[in-house]
Amino acid sequence: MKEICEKRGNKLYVTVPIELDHVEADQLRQEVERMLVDAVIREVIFDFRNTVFMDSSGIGMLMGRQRSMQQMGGCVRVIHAGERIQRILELSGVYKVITIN
Amino acid sequence: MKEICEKRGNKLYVTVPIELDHVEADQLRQEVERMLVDAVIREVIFDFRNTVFMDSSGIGMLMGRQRSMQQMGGCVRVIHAGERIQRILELSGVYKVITIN
Amino acid sequence: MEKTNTNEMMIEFDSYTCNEAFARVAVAAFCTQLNPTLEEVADLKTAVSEAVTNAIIHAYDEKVEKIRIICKIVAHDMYITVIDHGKGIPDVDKAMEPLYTTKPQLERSGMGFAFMEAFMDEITVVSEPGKGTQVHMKKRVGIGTSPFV
Amino acid sequence: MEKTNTNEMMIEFDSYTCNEAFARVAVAAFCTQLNPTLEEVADLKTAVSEAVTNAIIHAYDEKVEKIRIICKIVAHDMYITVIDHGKGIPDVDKAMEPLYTTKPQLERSGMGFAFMEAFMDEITVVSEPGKGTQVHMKKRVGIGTSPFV
Ligand SMILES: Nc1ncnc2c1ncn2[C@@H]1O[C@H](COP(=O)(O)OP(=O)(O)O)[C@@H](O)[C@H]1O
Ligand SMILES: Nc1ncnc2c1ncn2[C@@H]1O[C@H](COP(=O)(O)OP(=O)(O)O)[C@@H](O)[C@H]1O
Repeated sequence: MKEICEKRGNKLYVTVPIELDHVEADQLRQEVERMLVDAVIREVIFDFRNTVFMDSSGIGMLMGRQRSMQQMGGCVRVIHAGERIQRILELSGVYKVITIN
Repeated sequence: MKEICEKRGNKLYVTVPIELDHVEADQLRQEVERMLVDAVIREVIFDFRNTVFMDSSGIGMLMGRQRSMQQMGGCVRVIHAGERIQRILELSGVYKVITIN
Repeated sequence: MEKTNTNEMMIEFDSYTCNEAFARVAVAAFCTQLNPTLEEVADLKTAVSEAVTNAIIHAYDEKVEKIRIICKIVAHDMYITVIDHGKGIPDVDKAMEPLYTTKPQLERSGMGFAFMEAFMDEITVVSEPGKGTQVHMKKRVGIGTSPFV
Repeated sequence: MEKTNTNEMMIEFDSYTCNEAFARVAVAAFCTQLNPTLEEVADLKTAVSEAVTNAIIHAYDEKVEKIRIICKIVAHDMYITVIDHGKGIPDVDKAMEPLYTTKPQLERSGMGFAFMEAFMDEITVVSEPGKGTQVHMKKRVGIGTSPFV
């Protein structure tokens, strides 16, 4: 199975699943938080290239990671978000605190 | 929209839909029977290359066309059936009266 | 995931032919939690399609009434019951014989029950004329994978 | 196809998180008869996902109870009602405010109702503390195509 999280330098790349719902958001949160315990990470980068579905559980997960990272002086970034995902990110207002693309 | 039935010489090529269920079988029957009214057709060839689902409604439709064609001295053939479709054709016994591939 | 190994759902819908596809997709979606093979999904979809088509064509003679499907997952066993309140089957054994059909004019092949038997592990048909029919089916799905961990 | 322009279905399922995906796929499968755009299907799926997740997390506090979804198609209007018999909402207006959530510890964003409002044409929430909640939604789907011919 391909790893969901991949550390490159002090960046953590996260491959967001095809459908980012409540179940998947919970799983991503756990995976990312586990990585943050052991490693020095300055930026968590969520790669949405495969993602076609997201609901507000995904927003909660992103906001939660943004809070974690902020406490450690780091940040969160979203890359490769398709049109629909971008629209949802805008709707939710997360673009105010999270860099998109 | 692509035509379901295409006449080439005295053969009628029928493109079977992705899912050949009760609804689609009824529609295919109507289309084929309409073609048989006007044209001299010796062989009806059902092309299953796109088809991933078939149930016994599809079997009934094939048997019905076989009967129509037999009355006119013609026949029915099935081509490009995938593994699952072949298994269903075998299970149903239609291969006894209809040429497959 | 959840600390249990049963999960149940029920769907009820009008006996329109366009709901045949809905019914089999719904059952297939429900069974994904068992990590089924593509083959197993296709088997379930075919069996559901047969039972639902029978309810529409035979039980209700294409009048619009309700069809109900109950699905239950217990460990790796998928239980499916398709219920109608239509005209019922006078002789279930005879109905289940391959090639037997009471609607040859509609080009029914008489292979519906034969397909359900072929693609599921178990099938039991309970029917009473004037009351309706219940088709109970069972299939083991996704063996070799553990869904509820 | 059928000589009517209404079609109805109901699904009922255990409030397991793995049934969230089942619920939205079932609703999406039911609406295909309207020839929806991909965008419209995604809108419906998101709205259903929000309402079902709320029933699981908020109404039942992750205990296993039943969730029911009723879908009705009338011409091009898709009506969806999501029903739970959980703890209910004391102040619906407040609950519907964007960013309001009673479960920040579970990383809820408080955007569930806001998304339902954004992706559906209409939403009405009926709730009684101790009795449960009904979320009624409506969306016009597949305009420019005629599904029932
Ligand atoms: N739900 C039902 N209600 C009433 N009769 C049924 C039902 N299902 C099956 N039957 C009867 O059993 C016969 C055999 O069914 P089946 O094997 O599915 O073949 P087919 O649907 O092609 O006729 C049908 O022709 C019909 O008479
Ligand atoms: N079905 C429900 N039963 C009980 N309370 C609910 C239900 N749906 C929503 N709520 C309440 O409304 C609040 C806002 O819901 P929502 O906008 O979906 O945001 P979130 O789910 O992120 O909290 C929830 O935090 C909860 O208190």
